[in-house]
Amino acid sequence: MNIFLDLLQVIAWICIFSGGILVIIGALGSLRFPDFWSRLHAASVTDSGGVILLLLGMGIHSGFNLITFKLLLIGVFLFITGPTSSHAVANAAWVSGIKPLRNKHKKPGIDK
Amino acid sequence: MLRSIFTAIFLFALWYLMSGIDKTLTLVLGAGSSVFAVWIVRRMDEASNFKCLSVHLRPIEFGKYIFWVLAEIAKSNWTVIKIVLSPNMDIKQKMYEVPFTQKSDLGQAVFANTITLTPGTITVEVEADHFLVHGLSYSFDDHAALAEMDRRVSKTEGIVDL
Amino acid sequence: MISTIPHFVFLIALLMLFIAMVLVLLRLYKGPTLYDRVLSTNSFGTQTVLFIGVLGFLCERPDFLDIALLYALINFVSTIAILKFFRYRAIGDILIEREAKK
Amino acid sequence: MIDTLTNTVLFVMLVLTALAIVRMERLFAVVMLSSVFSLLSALLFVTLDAVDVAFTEAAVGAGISTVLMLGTIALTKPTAKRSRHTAFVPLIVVCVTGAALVYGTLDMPAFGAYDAPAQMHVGPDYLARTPDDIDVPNVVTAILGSYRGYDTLGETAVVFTAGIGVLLLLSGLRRRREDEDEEV
Repeated sequence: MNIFLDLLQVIAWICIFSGGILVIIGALGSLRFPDFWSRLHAASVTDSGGVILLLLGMGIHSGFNLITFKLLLIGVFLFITGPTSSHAVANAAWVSGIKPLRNKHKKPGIDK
Repeated sequence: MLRSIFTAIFLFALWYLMSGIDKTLTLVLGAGSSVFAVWIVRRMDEASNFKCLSVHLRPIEFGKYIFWVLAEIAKSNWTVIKIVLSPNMDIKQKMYEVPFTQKSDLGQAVFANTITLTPGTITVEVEADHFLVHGLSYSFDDHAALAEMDRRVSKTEGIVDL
Repeated sequence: MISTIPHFVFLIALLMLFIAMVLVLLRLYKGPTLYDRVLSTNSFGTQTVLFIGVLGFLCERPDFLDIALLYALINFVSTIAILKFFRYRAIGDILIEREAKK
Repeated sequence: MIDTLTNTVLFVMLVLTALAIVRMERLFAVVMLSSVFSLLSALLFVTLDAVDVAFTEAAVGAGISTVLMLGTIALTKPTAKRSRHTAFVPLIVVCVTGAALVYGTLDMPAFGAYDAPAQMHVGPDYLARTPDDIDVPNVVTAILGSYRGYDTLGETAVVFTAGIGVLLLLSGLRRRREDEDEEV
Protein backbone atom coordinates (compact mmCIF):
# COMPACT_ATOMS: atom_id res chain seq x y z
CA MET A 1 0.00 0.00 0.00
CA ASN A 2 2.77 2.35 0.98
CA ILE A 3 4.71 1.64 -2.18
CA PHE A 4 1.56 2.27 -4.18
CA LEU A 5 1.13 5.70 -2.56
CA ASP A 6 4.79 6.52 -3.20
CA LEU A 7 4.40 5.52 -6.82
CA LEU A 8 1.36 7.79 -7.08
CA GLN A 9 3.42 10.66 -5.70
CA VAL A 10 6.15 10.02 -8.25
CA ILE A 11 3.55 10.04 -11.02
CA ALA A 12 2.26 13.36 -9.66
CA TRP A 13 5.77 14.84 -9.77
CA ILE A 14 6.30 13.63 -13.30
CA CYS A 15 2.97 15.15 -14.35
CA ILE A 16 3.78 18.51 -12.78
CA PHE A 17 7.25 18.54 -14.25
CA SER A 18 6.14 17.68 -17.77
CA GLY A 19 3.24 20.09 -17.48
CA GLY A 20 5.70 22.86 -16.69
CA ILE A 21 7.78 21.87 -19.69
CA LEU A 22 4.69 21.96 -21.92
CA VAL A 23 3.83 25.43 -20.68
CA ILE A 24 7.36 26.60 -21.50
CA ILE A 25 7.14 24.98 -24.95
CA GLY A 26 3.86 26.72 -25.60
CA ALA A 27 5.33 30.08 -24.64
CA LEU A 28 8.47 29.37 -26.68
CA GLY A 29 6.34 28.47 -29.67
CA SER A 30 4.36 31.66 -29.41
CA LEU A 31 7.67 33.51 -29.41
CA ARG A 32 9.33 31.58 -32.25
CA PHE A 33 6.54 31.06 -34.76
CA PRO A 34 6.55 33.40 -37.73
CA ASP A 35 2.98 34.69 -37.90
CA PHE A 36 -0.20 35.11 -35.93
CA TRP A 37 -1.96 31.98 -37.14
CA SER A 38 0.83 29.64 -36.15
CA ARG A 39 1.16 31.37 -32.78
CA LEU A 40 -2.46 30.50 -32.06
CA HIS A 41 -1.53 26.83 -32.19
CA ALA A 42 1.42 27.28 -29.88
CA ALA A 43 -0.83 28.93 -27.32
CA SER A 44 -3.20 25.98 -27.46
CA VAL A 45 -0.38 23.67 -26.32
CA THR A 46 -0.37 25.59 -23.03
CA ASP A 47 -4.15 25.61 -22.93
CA SER A 48 -4.59 21.88 -23.36
CA GLY A 49 -1.49 19.87 -22.48
CA GLY A 50 0.03 22.16 -19.89
CA VAL A 51 -3.22 22.72 -18.03
CA ILE A 52 -4.15 19.02 -18.03
CA LEU A 53 -0.80 17.79 -16.81
CA LEU A 54 -0.27 20.46 -14.14
CA LEU A 55 -3.79 20.13 -12.72
CA LEU A 56 -3.62 16.32 -12.89
CA GLY A 57 -0.30 16.35 -11.06
CA MET A 58 -1.60 18.67 -8.36
CA GLY A 59 -4.77 16.58 -8.03
CA ILE A 60 -2.84 13.34 -7.56
CA HIS A 61 -0.51 15.06 -5.12
CA SER A 62 -3.32 16.32 -2.90
CA GLY A 63 -5.13 12.99 -2.70
CA PHE A 64 -8.89 12.85 -3.07
CA ASN A 65 -10.69 15.66 -1.25
CA LEU A 66 -12.28 19.04 -1.81
CA ILE A 67 -9.04 20.37 -3.28
CA THR A 68 -9.16 17.79 -6.04
CA PHE A 69 -12.70 18.85 -6.79
CA LYS A 70 -11.66 22.49 -7.08
CA LEU A 71 -8.80 21.51 -9.38
CA LEU A 72 -11.25 19.53 -11.49
CA LEU A 73 -13.54 22.55 -11.63
CA ILE A 74 -10.68 24.81 -12.73
CA GLY A 75 -9.75 22.22 -15.34
CA VAL A 76 -13.30 21.97 -16.70
CA PHE A 77 -13.58 25.71 -16.77
CA LEU A 78 -10.28 26.25 -18.57
CA PHE A 79 -11.29 23.48 -20.97
CA ILE A 80 -14.46 25.31 -21.91
CA THR A 81 -13.13 28.86 -21.90
CA GLY A 82 -9.65 28.30 -23.35
CA PRO A 83 -10.81 27.08 -26.77
CA THR A 84 -13.64 29.60 -26.78
CA SER A 85 -11.31 32.53 -26.34
CA SER A 86 -8.80 31.08 -28.85
CA HIS A 87 -11.66 30.77 -31.32
CA ALA A 88 -12.77 34.31 -30.55
CA VAL A 89 -9.27 35.67 -31.22
CA ALA A 90 -8.97 33.64 -34.44
CA ASN A 91 -12.42 34.67 -35.60
CA ALA A 92 -11.84 38.36 -34.91
CA ALA A 93 -8.51 38.20 -36.76
CA TRP A 94 -10.13 36.38 -39.69
CA VAL A 95 -12.95 38.92 -39.91
CA SER A 96 -10.51 41.80 -39.80
CA GLY A 97 -8.61 40.21 -42.69
CA ILE A 98 -5.32 38.94 -41.30
CA LYS A 99 -4.36 36.11 -43.64
CA PRO A 100 -1.92 33.28 -42.94
CA LEU A 101 1.66 33.77 -44.06
CA ARG A 102 2.46 32.42 -47.50
CA ASN A 103 4.26 29.11 -47.51
CA LYS A 104 6.90 27.94 -49.91
CA HIS A 105 4.85 25.03 -51.16
CA LYS A 106 1.23 25.99 -50.96
CA LYS A 107 -0.69 29.15 -51.38
CA PRO A 108 -2.93 30.07 -48.47
CA GLY A 109 -6.63 30.19 -48.99
CA ILE A 110 -9.78 28.21 -48.53
CA ASP A 111 -9.71 24.71 -49.87
CA LYS A 112 -12.64 22.34 -50.27
CA MET B 1 -39.94 20.62 -13.80
CA LEU B 2 -37.81 17.57 -13.06
CA ARG B 3 -34.99 19.15 -14.97
CA SER B 4 -35.23 22.32 -12.86
CA ILE B 5 -35.07 20.31 -9.65
CA PHE B 6 -32.03 18.43 -10.94
CA THR B 7 -30.35 21.70 -11.85
CA ALA B 8 -31.05 23.16 -8.41
CA ILE B 9 -29.64 20.06 -6.71
CA PHE B 10 -26.60 20.16 -8.97
CA LEU B 11 -26.00 23.84 -8.21
CA PHE B 12 -26.36 23.22 -4.51
CA ALA B 13 -23.89 20.32 -4.65
CA LEU B 14 -21.46 22.56 -6.52
CA TRP B 15 -21.92 25.28 -3.92
CA TYR B 16 -21.37 22.88 -1.06
CA LEU B 17 -18.27 21.30 -2.59
CA MET B 18 -16.77 24.73 -3.20
CA SER B 19 -17.37 26.04 0.31
CA GLY B 20 -17.09 22.87 2.39
CA ILE B 21 -18.89 24.50 5.33
CA ASP B 22 -21.70 22.55 6.98
CA LYS B 23 -23.46 24.96 9.30
CA THR B 24 -27.23 25.08 9.13
CA LEU B 25 -27.55 28.76 8.32
CA THR B 26 -24.96 28.68 5.52
CA LEU B 27 -26.46 25.53 4.04
CA VAL B 28 -29.93 27.08 4.01
CA LEU B 29 -28.59 30.23 2.38
CA GLY B 30 -26.80 28.15 -0.25
CA ALA B 31 -29.88 26.09 -1.01
CA GLY B 32 -31.97 29.25 -1.22
CA SER B 33 -29.57 30.91 -3.63
CA SER B 34 -29.42 27.87 -5.93
CA VAL B 35 -33.22 27.66 -6.06
CA PHE B 36 -33.35 31.40 -6.74
CA ALA B 37 -30.84 31.07 -9.61
CA VAL B 38 -32.85 28.25 -11.20
CA TRP B 39 -36.03 30.30 -10.85
CA ILE B 40 -34.42 33.26 -12.64
CA VAL B 41 -33.16 31.05 -15.47
CA ARG B 42 -36.63 29.49 -15.85
CA ARG B 43 -38.15 32.93 -16.15
CA MET B 44 -35.55 33.86 -18.75
CA ASP B 45 -36.32 30.65 -20.65
CA GLU B 46 -39.98 31.59 -20.72
CA ALA B 47 -39.12 35.02 -22.06
CA SER B 48 -36.94 33.71 -24.91
CA ASN B 49 -37.11 30.72 -27.21
CA PHE B 50 -33.69 29.48 -26.23
CA LYS B 51 -33.84 26.80 -23.53
CA CYS B 52 -30.95 27.23 -21.11
CA LEU B 53 -31.89 24.45 -18.72
CA SER B 54 -31.92 21.63 -21.27
CA VAL B 55 -28.68 19.85 -22.06
CA HIS B 56 -28.96 17.16 -24.71
CA LEU B 57 -25.97 14.96 -24.05
CA ARG B 58 -25.72 11.28 -23.23
CA PRO B 59 -23.60 11.12 -20.07
CA ILE B 60 -21.97 7.72 -20.65
CA GLU B 61 -21.19 8.36 -24.31
CA PHE B 62 -19.85 11.77 -23.34
CA GLY B 63 -17.58 10.22 -20.70
CA LYS B 64 -16.15 7.80 -23.28
CA TYR B 65 -15.74 10.69 -25.68
CA ILE B 66 -13.73 12.70 -23.12
CA PHE B 67 -11.22 9.87 -22.74
CA TRP B 68 -10.90 9.56 -26.51
CA VAL B 69 -10.33 13.32 -26.73
CA LEU B 70 -7.61 13.18 -24.08
CA ALA B 71 -5.73 10.62 -26.17
CA GLU B 72 -6.17 12.78 -29.27
CA ILE B 73 -4.88 15.83 -27.37
CA ALA B 74 -1.79 13.89 -26.30
CA LYS B 75 -1.07 12.87 -29.90
CA SER B 76 -1.56 16.28 -31.43
CA ASN B 77 0.37 17.96 -28.62
CA TRP B 78 3.31 15.78 -29.55
CA THR B 79 3.04 16.89 -33.19
CA VAL B 80 3.01 20.57 -32.29
CA ILE B 81 5.83 20.19 -29.77
CA LYS B 82 8.01 18.58 -32.44
CA ILE B 83 7.34 21.52 -34.73
CA VAL B 84 8.11 24.08 -32.02
CA LEU B 85 11.36 22.42 -31.07
CA SER B 86 12.61 21.58 -34.56
CA PRO B 87 15.13 24.16 -35.76
CA ASN B 88 13.52 25.00 -39.11
CA MET B 89 9.86 24.76 -37.94
CA ASP B 90 8.17 22.77 -40.67
CA ILE B 91 4.86 24.62 -40.85
CA LYS B 92 2.31 23.84 -43.55
CA GLN B 93 -0.55 26.17 -42.82
CA LYS B 94 -3.86 25.73 -44.50
CA MET B 95 -7.48 26.81 -44.18
CA TYR B 96 -9.95 24.08 -44.98
CA GLU B 97 -13.60 23.33 -44.52
CA VAL B 98 -14.83 20.63 -42.17
CA PRO B 99 -18.47 19.53 -42.49
CA PHE B 100 -20.38 18.73 -39.30
CA THR B 101 -23.38 16.49 -38.73
CA GLN B 102 -24.52 17.60 -35.26
CA LYS B 103 -28.06 18.85 -35.00
CA SER B 104 -28.07 20.82 -31.76
CA ASP B 105 -26.13 23.98 -31.04
CA LEU B 106 -24.52 22.29 -28.08
CA GLY B 107 -23.22 19.41 -30.20
CA GLN B 108 -21.76 21.83 -32.70
CA ALA B 109 -20.17 23.82 -29.90
CA VAL B 110 -18.63 20.66 -28.46
CA PHE B 111 -17.23 19.69 -31.86
CA ALA B 112 -15.85 23.16 -32.57
CA ASN B 113 -14.33 23.43 -29.10
CA THR B 114 -12.71 20.02 -29.44
CA ILE B 115 -11.18 21.01 -32.75
CA THR B 116 -9.75 24.11 -31.13
CA LEU B 117 -8.63 22.28 -28.02
CA THR B 118 -6.50 19.79 -29.92
CA PRO B 119 -3.31 21.65 -30.79
CA GLY B 120 -2.69 22.04 -34.48
CA THR B 121 -6.26 22.82 -35.51
CA ILE B 122 -8.41 25.85 -34.71
CA THR B 123 -12.00 26.57 -35.65
CA VAL B 124 -12.00 30.00 -37.23
CA GLU B 125 -15.53 30.48 -38.50
CA VAL B 126 -18.86 28.69 -38.16
CA GLU B 127 -20.91 28.56 -41.35
CA ALA B 128 -24.30 26.95 -42.03
CA ASP B 129 -23.09 23.38 -42.55
CA HIS B 130 -19.33 23.44 -42.07
CA PHE B 131 -16.57 24.92 -39.96
CA LEU B 132 -13.63 26.82 -41.35
CA VAL B 133 -10.59 25.23 -39.72
CA HIS B 134 -7.01 26.44 -39.72
CA GLY B 135 -4.41 23.70 -39.55
CA LEU B 136 -0.79 24.16 -38.53
CA SER B 137 0.77 21.12 -40.19
CA TYR B 138 -1.76 20.18 -42.82
CA SER B 139 -1.80 16.73 -44.31
CA PHE B 140 -4.51 14.93 -46.21
CA ASP B 141 -5.17 12.60 -43.25
CA ASP B 142 -6.54 15.51 -41.24
CA HIS B 143 -9.88 15.30 -43.07
CA ALA B 144 -10.35 11.66 -42.04
CA ALA B 145 -9.32 12.38 -38.45
CA LEU B 146 -11.75 15.28 -38.15
CA ALA B 147 -14.54 13.20 -39.73
CA GLU B 148 -13.90 10.55 -37.08
CA MET B 149 -14.13 13.21 -34.38
CA ASP B 150 -17.36 14.49 -35.94
CA ARG B 151 -18.86 10.99 -35.87
CA ARG B 152 -17.95 10.55 -32.21
CA VAL B 153 -19.42 13.92 -31.20
CA SER B 154 -22.65 13.08 -33.02
CA LYS B 155 -22.86 9.86 -31.03
CA THR B 156 -22.83 11.78 -27.74
CA GLU B 157 -25.85 13.84 -28.76
CA GLY B 158 -29.13 12.85 -27.18
CA ILE B 159 -32.62 13.30 -28.58
CA VAL B 160 -33.03 16.82 -29.86
CA ASP B 161 -36.48 18.38 -29.64
CA LEU B 162 -36.34 21.54 -31.66
CA MET C 1 12.97 25.81 3.39
CA ILE C 2 13.05 23.21 0.65
CA SER C 3 12.98 20.14 2.80
CA THR C 4 11.06 17.59 0.78
CA ILE C 5 10.87 16.45 -2.79
CA PRO C 6 7.31 17.83 -3.36
CA HIS C 7 8.58 21.27 -2.37
CA PHE C 8 11.37 20.94 -4.87
CA VAL C 9 9.04 19.79 -7.64
CA PHE C 10 6.61 22.65 -7.05
CA LEU C 11 9.47 25.12 -6.93
CA ILE C 12 10.70 23.85 -10.30
CA ALA C 13 7.19 24.16 -11.70
CA LEU C 14 7.02 27.71 -10.35
CA LEU C 15 10.31 28.62 -12.02
CA MET C 16 9.11 27.09 -15.29
CA LEU C 17 5.95 29.15 -15.14
CA PHE C 18 8.08 32.23 -14.52
CA ILE C 19 10.13 31.49 -17.63
CA ALA C 20 6.99 30.94 -19.68
CA MET C 21 5.49 34.17 -18.38
CA VAL C 22 8.60 36.13 -19.39
CA LEU C 23 8.52 34.58 -22.88
CA VAL C 24 4.85 35.49 -23.29
CA LEU C 25 5.58 39.02 -22.05
CA LEU C 26 8.25 39.32 -24.74
CA ARG C 27 5.71 38.35 -27.38
CA LEU C 28 3.26 40.81 -25.88
CA TYR C 29 5.86 43.53 -26.16
CA LYS C 30 6.89 42.66 -29.72
CA GLY C 31 3.61 41.31 -31.10
CA PRO C 32 3.16 43.03 -34.47
CA THR C 33 -0.62 42.79 -34.70
CA LEU C 34 -3.30 43.58 -32.18
CA TYR C 35 -4.43 39.96 -32.09
CA ASP C 36 -0.97 38.73 -31.15
CA ARG C 37 -1.23 40.93 -28.10
CA VAL C 38 -4.71 39.71 -27.19
CA LEU C 39 -3.50 36.14 -27.61
CA SER C 40 -0.50 36.65 -25.36
CA THR C 41 -2.58 38.44 -22.74
CA ASN C 42 -4.88 35.44 -22.77
CA SER C 43 -1.99 32.97 -22.41
CA PHE C 44 -0.61 35.11 -19.62
CA GLY C 45 -3.93 34.83 -17.83
CA THR C 46 -3.92 31.03 -18.14
CA GLN C 47 -0.39 30.95 -16.78
CA THR C 48 -1.46 33.19 -13.91
CA VAL C 49 -4.17 30.70 -12.97
CA LEU C 50 -1.68 27.82 -13.03
CA PHE C 51 0.84 29.93 -11.13
CA ILE C 52 -1.56 30.63 -8.28
CA GLY C 53 -2.41 26.92 -8.08
CA VAL C 54 1.25 25.91 -7.90
CA LEU C 55 2.02 28.68 -5.40
CA GLY C 56 -0.83 27.48 -3.19
CA PHE C 57 0.63 23.98 -3.11
CA LEU C 58 4.14 25.32 -2.57
CA CYS C 59 3.06 27.38 0.45
CA GLU C 60 0.82 24.47 1.52
CA ARG C 61 -2.27 26.65 1.38
CA PRO C 62 -4.46 25.11 -1.30
CA ASP C 63 -7.25 27.60 -0.55
CA PHE C 64 -5.48 29.76 -3.13
CA LEU C 65 -7.35 27.61 -5.64
CA ASP C 66 -10.47 29.72 -5.09
CA ILE C 67 -8.57 32.71 -6.39
CA ALA C 68 -7.29 30.68 -9.32
CA LEU C 69 -10.86 29.77 -10.21
CA LEU C 70 -11.93 33.39 -10.03
CA TYR C 71 -9.03 34.44 -12.23
CA ALA C 72 -9.98 31.88 -14.85
CA LEU C 73 -13.46 33.42 -14.92
CA ILE C 74 -12.26 37.03 -15.08
CA ASN C 75 -9.69 36.24 -17.74
CA PHE C 76 -12.32 34.68 -19.96
CA VAL C 77 -14.74 37.53 -19.47
CA SER C 78 -12.17 40.20 -20.29
CA THR C 79 -10.87 38.40 -23.39
CA ILE C 80 -14.37 37.97 -24.76
CA ALA C 81 -15.18 41.59 -23.91
CA ILE C 82 -12.10 42.87 -25.74
CA LEU C 83 -12.80 40.81 -28.83
CA LYS C 84 -16.49 41.54 -28.92
CA PHE C 85 -15.59 45.17 -28.70
CA PHE C 86 -13.33 44.95 -31.73
CA ARG C 87 -15.60 42.78 -33.73
CA TYR C 88 -18.98 44.43 -33.36
CA ARG C 89 -18.45 48.09 -32.60
CA ALA C 90 -18.48 50.08 -35.81
CA ILE C 91 -15.87 52.36 -34.39
CA GLY C 92 -13.68 49.36 -33.60
CA ASP C 93 -13.35 48.52 -37.30
CA ILE C 94 -11.80 51.89 -37.95
CA LEU C 95 -9.27 51.16 -35.25
CA ILE C 96 -8.46 47.77 -36.75
CA GLU C 97 -7.86 49.34 -40.15
CA ARG C 98 -5.53 51.86 -38.64
CA GLU C 99 -3.64 49.16 -36.77
CA ALA C 100 -3.38 47.00 -39.87
CA LYS C 101 -1.93 49.81 -41.93
CA LYS C 102 1.09 50.11 -39.68
CA MET D 1 13.15 32.03 0.73
CA ILE D 2 10.32 31.10 -1.63
CA ASP D 3 8.48 34.28 -0.72
CA THR D 4 11.57 36.37 -1.43
CA LEU D 5 12.09 34.60 -4.74
CA THR D 6 8.52 35.00 -5.98
CA ASN D 7 8.34 38.58 -4.80
CA THR D 8 11.60 39.47 -6.51
CA VAL D 9 10.71 37.84 -9.81
CA LEU D 10 7.21 39.30 -9.82
CA PHE D 11 8.56 42.77 -9.02
CA VAL D 12 11.14 42.51 -11.81
CA MET D 13 8.40 41.52 -14.25
CA LEU D 14 6.22 44.35 -12.94
CA VAL D 15 8.98 46.92 -13.48
CA LEU D 16 9.72 45.56 -16.96
CA THR D 17 6.03 45.79 -17.86
CA ALA D 18 5.88 49.34 -16.53
CA LEU D 19 8.93 50.32 -18.61
CA ALA D 20 7.34 48.73 -21.66
CA ILE D 21 4.15 50.69 -21.02
CA VAL D 22 6.14 53.93 -20.81
CA ARG D 23 8.03 53.21 -24.01
CA MET D 24 5.07 52.03 -26.12
CA GLU D 25 3.43 54.50 -28.46
CA ARG D 26 0.57 52.34 -29.67
CA LEU D 27 -2.11 52.65 -27.07
CA PHE D 28 -3.73 49.32 -27.74
CA ALA D 29 -0.54 47.56 -26.69
CA VAL D 30 -0.45 49.82 -23.64
CA VAL D 31 -3.92 48.67 -22.64
CA MET D 32 -2.96 45.01 -23.02
CA LEU D 33 0.23 45.58 -21.03
CA SER D 34 -1.62 47.39 -18.28
CA SER D 35 -4.02 44.48 -18.02
CA VAL D 36 -1.01 42.22 -17.58
CA PHE D 37 0.41 44.74 -15.10
CA SER D 38 -2.63 44.46 -12.89
CA LEU D 39 -2.58 40.66 -13.17
CA LEU D 40 1.02 40.76 -11.93
CA SER D 41 0.21 43.10 -9.08
CA ALA D 42 -2.72 40.86 -8.17
CA LEU D 43 -0.26 37.96 -8.01
CA LEU D 44 1.90 40.06 -5.69
CA PHE D 45 -1.11 40.68 -3.45
CA VAL D 46 -1.72 36.94 -3.39
CA THR D 47 1.84 36.27 -2.26
CA LEU D 48 1.42 38.96 0.41
CA ASP D 49 -1.75 37.19 1.67
CA ALA D 50 -4.00 40.11 0.80
CA VAL D 51 -6.47 37.87 -0.95
CA ASP D 52 -9.42 40.26 -0.97
CA VAL D 53 -7.31 43.04 -2.48
CA ALA D 54 -6.10 40.56 -5.09
CA PHE D 55 -9.71 39.74 -5.97
CA THR D 56 -10.51 43.41 -6.43
CA GLU D 57 -7.36 44.11 -8.40
CA ALA D 58 -8.03 41.25 -10.81
CA ALA D 59 -11.69 42.15 -11.28
CA VAL D 60 -11.21 45.89 -11.63
CA GLY D 61 -7.69 46.17 -13.06
CA ALA D 62 -7.61 43.27 -15.48
CA GLY D 63 -11.33 43.11 -16.17
CA ILE D 64 -13.31 46.33 -16.14
CA SER D 65 -10.65 48.97 -16.62
CA THR D 66 -9.26 47.19 -19.71
CA VAL D 67 -12.65 47.37 -21.34
CA LEU D 68 -13.13 50.99 -20.27
CA MET D 69 -9.75 52.01 -21.65
CA LEU D 70 -10.48 50.24 -24.92
CA GLY D 71 -13.70 52.21 -25.11
CA THR D 72 -11.74 55.40 -24.57
CA ILE D 73 -9.28 54.48 -27.32
CA ALA D 74 -12.12 53.81 -29.71
CA LEU D 75 -13.45 57.31 -29.06
CA THR D 76 -10.06 59.02 -29.39
CA LYS D 77 -6.84 58.06 -31.17
CA PRO D 78 -4.94 54.77 -31.04
CA THR D 79 -1.47 56.34 -30.87
CA ALA D 80 0.15 58.43 -28.18
CA LYS D 81 0.82 62.09 -28.79
CA ARG D 82 4.48 62.94 -28.54
CA SER D 83 5.04 65.40 -25.73
CA ARG D 84 6.99 68.56 -26.52
CA HIS D 85 8.02 69.28 -22.97
CA THR D 86 11.18 67.88 -21.50
CA ALA D 87 10.64 65.18 -18.95
CA PHE D 88 13.18 66.65 -16.55
CA VAL D 89 10.95 68.39 -13.98
CA PRO D 90 8.43 65.52 -13.81
CA LEU D 91 11.34 63.11 -13.32
CA ILE D 92 12.58 65.11 -10.32
CA VAL D 93 9.06 65.29 -8.85
CA VAL D 94 8.59 61.54 -9.28
CA CYS D 95 12.00 60.76 -7.79
CA VAL D 96 11.41 63.00 -4.76
CA THR D 97 7.95 61.54 -4.16
CA GLY D 98 9.28 58.02 -4.51
CA ALA D 99 12.13 58.71 -2.11
CA ALA D 100 9.69 60.20 0.38
CA LEU D 101 7.45 57.13 0.13
CA VAL D 102 10.39 54.78 0.59
CA TYR D 103 11.56 56.89 3.56
CA GLY D 104 8.08 56.59 5.00
CA THR D 105 8.16 52.79 4.81
CA LEU D 106 11.40 52.66 6.83
CA ASP D 107 9.53 53.42 10.05
CA MET D 108 6.83 50.87 9.38
CA PRO D 109 6.85 47.57 11.26
CA ALA D 110 8.16 44.54 9.42
CA PHE D 111 5.78 42.49 7.24
CA GLY D 112 3.77 40.22 9.47
CA ALA D 113 5.24 41.56 12.72
CA TYR D 114 3.13 40.59 15.72
CA ASP D 115 3.70 43.90 17.54
CA ALA D 116 2.59 46.08 14.62
CA PRO D 117 0.00 48.72 15.63
CA ALA D 118 -2.57 47.11 13.35
CA GLN D 119 -2.31 43.89 15.36
CA MET D 120 -2.43 45.59 18.77
CA HIS D 121 -5.72 47.48 19.04
CA VAL D 122 -8.91 46.41 17.27
CA GLY D 123 -7.50 43.48 15.30
CA PRO D 124 -7.50 40.91 18.14
CA ASP D 125 -10.93 42.09 19.18
CA TYR D 126 -12.37 41.39 15.73
CA LEU D 127 -10.60 38.05 15.62
CA ALA D 128 -12.00 37.07 18.99
CA ARG D 129 -15.54 38.23 18.38
CA THR D 130 -16.13 37.10 14.78
CA PRO D 131 -16.86 33.41 15.52
CA ASP D 132 -19.53 34.33 18.07
CA ASP D 133 -21.01 37.36 16.34
CA ILE D 134 -21.13 36.41 12.68
CA ASP D 135 -19.82 32.86 12.43
CA VAL D 136 -18.03 32.98 9.08
CA PRO D 137 -14.55 31.51 8.60
CA ASN D 138 -13.10 34.58 6.88
CA VAL D 139 -12.68 37.50 9.26
CA VAL D 140 -12.17 40.01 6.47
CA THR D 141 -15.62 39.12 5.13
CA ALA D 142 -17.08 39.62 8.58
CA ILE D 143 -15.48 43.05 8.93
CA LEU D 144 -16.47 44.25 5.48
CA GLY D 145 -19.93 42.76 5.51
CA SER D 146 -21.03 43.41 9.07
CA TYR D 147 -18.80 45.45 11.36
CA ARG D 148 -18.29 48.03 8.64
CA GLY D 149 -21.45 47.24 6.75
CA TYR D 150 -22.55 50.84 6.26
CA ASP D 151 -19.12 51.73 4.91
CA THR D 152 -19.34 48.93 2.36
CA LEU D 153 -22.88 49.92 1.45
CA GLY D 154 -21.70 53.48 0.81
CA GLU D 155 -18.81 52.26 -1.35
CA THR D 156 -21.11 50.06 -3.37
CA ALA D 157 -23.53 52.93 -3.86
CA VAL D 158 -20.68 55.18 -5.08
CA VAL D 159 -19.41 52.57 -7.54
CA PHE D 160 -22.92 51.84 -8.78
CA THR D 161 -23.63 55.53 -9.33
CA ALA D 162 -20.36 55.94 -11.19
CA GLY D 163 -21.21 52.97 -13.42
CA ILE D 164 -24.67 54.35 -14.20
CA GLY D 165 -23.11 57.73 -14.97
CA VAL D 166 -20.60 56.26 -17.40
CA LEU D 167 -23.34 54.23 -19.11
CA LEU D 168 -25.49 57.35 -19.49
CA LEU D 169 -22.58 59.33 -20.92
CA LEU D 170 -21.70 56.60 -23.41
CA SER D 171 -25.25 56.05 -24.61
CA GLY D 172 -25.75 59.80 -25.03
CA LEU D 173 -22.57 59.96 -27.08
CA ARG D 174 -23.69 57.14 -29.35
CA ARG D 175 -27.02 58.81 -30.00
CA ARG D 176 -25.28 62.06 -30.89
CA ARG D 177 -23.01 60.22 -33.30
CA GLU D 178 -25.94 58.56 -35.01
CA ASP D 179 -27.56 61.95 -35.45
CA GLU D 180 -24.38 63.27 -37.04
CA ASP D 181 -24.29 60.32 -39.42
CA GLU D 182 -27.82 61.00 -40.52
CA GLU D 183 -27.00 64.61 -41.25
CA VAL D 184 -24.05 63.55 -43.40
